[in-house]
Amino acid sequence: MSAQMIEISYREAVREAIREALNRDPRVFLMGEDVGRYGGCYAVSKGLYDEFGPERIRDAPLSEAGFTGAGIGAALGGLRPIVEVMTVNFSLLALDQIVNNAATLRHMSGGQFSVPLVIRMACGAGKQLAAQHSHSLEGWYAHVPGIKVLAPATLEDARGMLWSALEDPDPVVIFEHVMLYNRSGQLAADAGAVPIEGAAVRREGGDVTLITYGGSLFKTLEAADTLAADGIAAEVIDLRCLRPLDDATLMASVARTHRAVIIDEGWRSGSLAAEISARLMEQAFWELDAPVGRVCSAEVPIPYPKHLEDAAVPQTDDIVAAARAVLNR
Amino acid sequence: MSAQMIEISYREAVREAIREALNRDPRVFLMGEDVGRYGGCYAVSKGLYDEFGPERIRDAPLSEAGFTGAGIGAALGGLRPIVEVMTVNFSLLALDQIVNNAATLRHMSGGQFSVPLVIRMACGAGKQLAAQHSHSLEGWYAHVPGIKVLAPATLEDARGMLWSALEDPDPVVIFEHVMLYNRSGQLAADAGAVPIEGAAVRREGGDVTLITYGGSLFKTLEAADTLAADGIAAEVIDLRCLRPLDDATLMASVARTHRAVIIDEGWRSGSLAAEISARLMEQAFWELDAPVGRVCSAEVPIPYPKHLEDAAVPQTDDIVAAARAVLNR
Amino acid sequence: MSIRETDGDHSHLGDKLHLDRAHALHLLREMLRIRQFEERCAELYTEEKIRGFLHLYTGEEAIAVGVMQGLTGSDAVVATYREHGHAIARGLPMTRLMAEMYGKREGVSRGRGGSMHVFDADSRFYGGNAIVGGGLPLAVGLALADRLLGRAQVTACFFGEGAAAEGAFHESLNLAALWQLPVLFVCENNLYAMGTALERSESETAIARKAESYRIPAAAVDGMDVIAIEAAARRALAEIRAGGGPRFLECRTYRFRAHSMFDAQLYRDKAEVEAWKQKGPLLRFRQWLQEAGMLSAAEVEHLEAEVAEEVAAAVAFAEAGQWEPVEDLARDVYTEQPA
Amino acid sequence: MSIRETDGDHSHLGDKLHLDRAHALHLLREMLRIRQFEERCAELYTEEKIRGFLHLYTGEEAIAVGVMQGLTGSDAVVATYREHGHAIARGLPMTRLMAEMYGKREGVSRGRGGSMHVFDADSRFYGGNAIVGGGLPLAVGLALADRLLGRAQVTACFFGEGAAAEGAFHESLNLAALWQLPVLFVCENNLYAMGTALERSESETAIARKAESYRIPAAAVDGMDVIAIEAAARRALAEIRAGGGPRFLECRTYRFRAHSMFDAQLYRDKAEVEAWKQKGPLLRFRQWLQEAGMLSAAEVEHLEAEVAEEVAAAVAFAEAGQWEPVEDLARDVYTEQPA
Ligand SMILES: Cc1ncc(C[n+]2csc(CCOP(=O)(O)OP(=O)(O)O)c2C)c(N)n1
Ligand SMILES: Cc1ncc(C[n+]2csc(CCOP(=O)(O)OP(=O)(O)O)c2C)c(N)n1
Ligand SMILES: [Mg+2]
Ligand SMILES: [Mg+2]
Repeated sequence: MSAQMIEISYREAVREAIREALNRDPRVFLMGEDVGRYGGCYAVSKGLYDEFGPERIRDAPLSEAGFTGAGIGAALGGLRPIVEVMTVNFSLLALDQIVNNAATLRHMSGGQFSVPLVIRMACGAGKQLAAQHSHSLEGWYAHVPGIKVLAPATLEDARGMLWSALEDPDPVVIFEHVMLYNRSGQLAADAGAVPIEGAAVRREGGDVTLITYGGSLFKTLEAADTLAADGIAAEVIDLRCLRPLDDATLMASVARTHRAVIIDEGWRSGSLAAEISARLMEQAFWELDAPVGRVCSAEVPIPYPKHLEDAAVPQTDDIVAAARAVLNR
Repeated sequence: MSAQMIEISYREAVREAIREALNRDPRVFLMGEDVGRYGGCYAVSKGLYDEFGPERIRDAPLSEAGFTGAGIGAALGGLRPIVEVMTVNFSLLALDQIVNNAATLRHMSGGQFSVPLVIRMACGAGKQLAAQHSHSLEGWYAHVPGIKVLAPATLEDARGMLWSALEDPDPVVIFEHVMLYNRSGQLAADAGAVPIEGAAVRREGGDVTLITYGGSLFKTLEAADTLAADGIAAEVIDLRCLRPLDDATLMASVARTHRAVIIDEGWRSGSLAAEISARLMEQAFWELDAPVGRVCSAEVPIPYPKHLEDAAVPQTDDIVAAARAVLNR
Repeated sequence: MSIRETDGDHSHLGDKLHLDRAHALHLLREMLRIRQFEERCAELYTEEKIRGFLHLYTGEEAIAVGVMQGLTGSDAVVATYREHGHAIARGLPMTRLMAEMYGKREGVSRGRGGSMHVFDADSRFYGGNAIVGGGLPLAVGLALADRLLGRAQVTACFFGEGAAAEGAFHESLNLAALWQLPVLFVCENNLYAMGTALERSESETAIARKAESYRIPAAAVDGMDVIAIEAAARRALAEIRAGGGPRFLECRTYRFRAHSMFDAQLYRDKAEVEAWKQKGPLLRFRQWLQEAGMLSAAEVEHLEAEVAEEVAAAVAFAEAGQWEPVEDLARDVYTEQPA
Repeated sequence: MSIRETDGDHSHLGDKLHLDRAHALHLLREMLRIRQFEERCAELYTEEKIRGFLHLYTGEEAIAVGVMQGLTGSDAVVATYREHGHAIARGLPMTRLMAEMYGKREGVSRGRGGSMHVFDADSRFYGGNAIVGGGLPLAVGLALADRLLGRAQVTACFFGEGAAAEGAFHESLNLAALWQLPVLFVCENNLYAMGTALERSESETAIARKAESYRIPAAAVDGMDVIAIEAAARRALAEIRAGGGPRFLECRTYRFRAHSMFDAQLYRDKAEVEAWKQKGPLLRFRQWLQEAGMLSAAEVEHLEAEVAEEVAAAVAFAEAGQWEPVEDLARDVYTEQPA
């Protein structure tokens, strides 16, 4: 393993992952609105069109159901499509195809057909895009048997999850939080595929377990810093994979800390955080010294002005406060 | 209050509710696929077309996004539409309209516009309709701020919730479980509107709280009977309204029983049951003598054969077993 | 870009299609196999051997049979919940198809799909889709795969006229045309979507005309005339294989039975149904063959008996089948991967 | 059912429209108000006073202004995320519109919507929709309400040519035509959907032709020519009001600026943009008025100064506005009901 490191952004890490996949497997192609000539609405695929041409970097018309379904069909037909749905907000238009076709085909056909498809989408709030453009619906996707759901938060995962997802014979949905694209840092120059299962302990600590994923990871790590300054050692778990969930890592941590807070940008009621809380209830009840807390988004359509958007979605302060609350200090 | 009772089916109760609404308010109309000449795919609206004509019992082409969106527009325009989406399975095609328009318009417009729309849909498994026709996605809808979500299980609620929903200035989604339509029983001849908030204690008991709604209510009541035969007194709570949830009734019950099981036909991970479990965690943790249990659907696309369908969705035996498990007997 | 209307007189088509007797009998037999299979299914439904939704193709057999003649084994097929006819015409074994209707493990989809979800990898039969319009995007993708993989295959996509109102229809036709993909769209216009008559679901009732606004060449054909359909399909398929992009075929037909088994048919007149039955694809073709001296009454009887035997064997096969063990419920939700 | 193409020469339209000087100046002023408002918005975006997505209408002003002339106060309007022009032409106060851009409580949507979600109940301005195609079904429903309530109102629905590929477009046009609803569909065909050129998104690039397959009479008009648009809109609106059902207007236009503020415009040539700018709606109309002797250079200057003052006042109003208190975050998620 070479130790040579490069400075890279999350956006570039995703792009490198796509480039690698295109180079490694001729069956791979990228399809979505404005992925080609425009370079992707978040500039993820910038440059790839010139490098790989219009057949493999395929601009699709505004027709989310149509091209997502076409991605499913193409996967059935032997290709390895990467479908980019510009943002999760528009994926509602494609949800029927994902739930009723991609997720069911293998089981429903008695194992005859699999759908080796990867769907990427941007998600989350933070860019003042208001009610129709700020959804966090990862939890909905994580509800659906037949698909796997990933939420790369780190550069390693942004760089490494895609290839593993493409190698997976089943449909995989990857969420890229919009506030992560510009984050940059050091990554091994030869960074490659990473496993797409299992949560990761991003910071160890014995007092409280903070469970999160995606766009909230760095806020949570910041909160852990703040807590540390007050002598509270928070363990931070990055779920990475939202379906299936890695119960073992969660329970092992809670067995040590006996307290937990889940941080999730979804609306509180019916959030993914609820599922994790329920699992802690079921599998770690006797370990718990306090009820598990949740820091989620306020149950409102996300408003445009910064102060209201900030108030609506989980912030570092909210996480710190919630951790203190479960610790009673 | 007259005590005269009539024998009526759930289907007829819904039909009477629609008829009453059409008679009471000229702004009310019913719109959906095959609601008119066909009489509704579950025969709910049978006869109404002849009574009210094609303008008020409006057959829509196969275009779920189109006619649901049109329902939202019609509500904005001053009508009181009842949109029937044949089943929740097809509602995925209309979900963008519901989430991004119906649920957001009031907040996003700063309170200028409200959407007094009622959307009815059949839901659930049990009729051997297989993977694409057996969804229980009530939990997804209950996640969305801006809408209210109802699940009438009893004849009273089937008869009485619609009018209250129509009187509500905000969008209301009503789920009618397909296995309920043929149930019949006694209902007051003058039964009318009922409140659309608050859970109902359908059976009292001090040993364990069984929390459920919709299609699972009668299985749960049966389970309570079985448990009673063994000397276990189960309290059965019918949520009735899935958004907002009635925390007070739940917590009051658990404060008495100290044990709870949630029964929900949704897939387990990310189910509405998870949300309720999380709320019990948050609000009743210190009351609990055992972890809250969940009886949900297996995480599979629902298969066609009866034995597999039965195995996939919650059955009375599963509920009994889960209740025993939380009671340790 | 024009809509061709066939005139119903196809006496001249015989030689164009090399309509020799063997082929004619093949067509008749295929339609008869579908008809008898389904009539038996209706009985089995009453006996509660088959449950769930059962949508019969009775009256529309000429379409699946006619179109399938032009497909090769490596072409792909996408159909709807009314797909028994397509499955049979595509060559799926009637035994395993019947086992699927029962929900038995020996069924083509392991019994999990039932009537609405017939799948068969061997013959590239991709279902069996119970969401109206839901199969069209899949067909576009299958064709895209064939094109990008350099395979000269075609995807035939069947759907009802009701599906034409769905957004998925619009998006799929545009994609197929824009990318010039080898898809044959076959609209089975039986004039009703459940209880909704075409003129109450479409402002433009000539479905084939809709293809125009995507620049997809379209033809409207008598959906009761197996020869006309075969001819139109072969022509369209040849154009597609020659690289001409997608084609659209509207087949005007009628279902003789209820939409599904729960349908009182209040929305249409008995007389209308009767009138259409007189134009039935089996009836007419058999008469035509008999008049042309290609078929004797005795031969018809013989054929019917043979098919009845096949159907009986299918029922016996299904009856003898096993239920999938409950332990296998979650099998194949995901692909089992080597540990 | 035909598509009318205007020929661009509208010298004869003057009297048809009673194009007196006052009206001409009104049109010019309205376009100028939009132009200057938005140019100021672009600056404010750079200053980070306006955030989020900002989609400017620059170059397309003639459409909103032209169409709005034919609407009465009780008609309804549905627009997209590129709707500042429509809001201004519809008569929303520029002050409150600018406050909305800032996200201030004094904004038309209480500041919650920002650029993409402008609403105004008084003028029946129903947004401001950021889901492409998402507004079309709403327009159908609004028109349905008007029809069922016996109100002789029309709903004007604006959308880009990119929306024509979405299923919602298809479903909405069919519903409107099937039910003969009073909707004026106005397609602002600016040749690009973000970076996707029309010929890469539609197999049939003549958008107006698509209306044919729903039997909706359509016209294609020069979207840079405010007079032509007004004339075409008035004609269509008159037909709608006469009970003729929906009409479709394709306005061929161009956006002079980036799709939003994050767009390097790699997908189109600078020369192309420049060529279109020469056909700009303001430029041409001003020239035409000047040539026709209806407008002097001094008057132009005066007009521009007046509008600049209005824009400055709007900015001052927005600057002076308040932030909605955080405590009100959840207000109006649901209607507050009397307890
Ligand atoms: C998206 C969706 N909406 C509604 C239904 C219910 N449904 C099943 S078949 C059908 C009618 C379809 O008619 P058509 O497309 O003409 O096919 P046909 O049944 O006549 O063959 C309807 C409304 C469905 N399965 N999917
Ligand atoms: C359903 C949906 N998909 C994608 C987007 C992202 N998006 C916003 S505007 C736009 C282009 C729309 O083009 P067009 O309809 O031509 O309108 P224009 O912007 O040119 O006015 C896209 C792809 C969206 N807002 N909604
Ligand atoms: Mg039909
Ligand atoms: Mg455009």
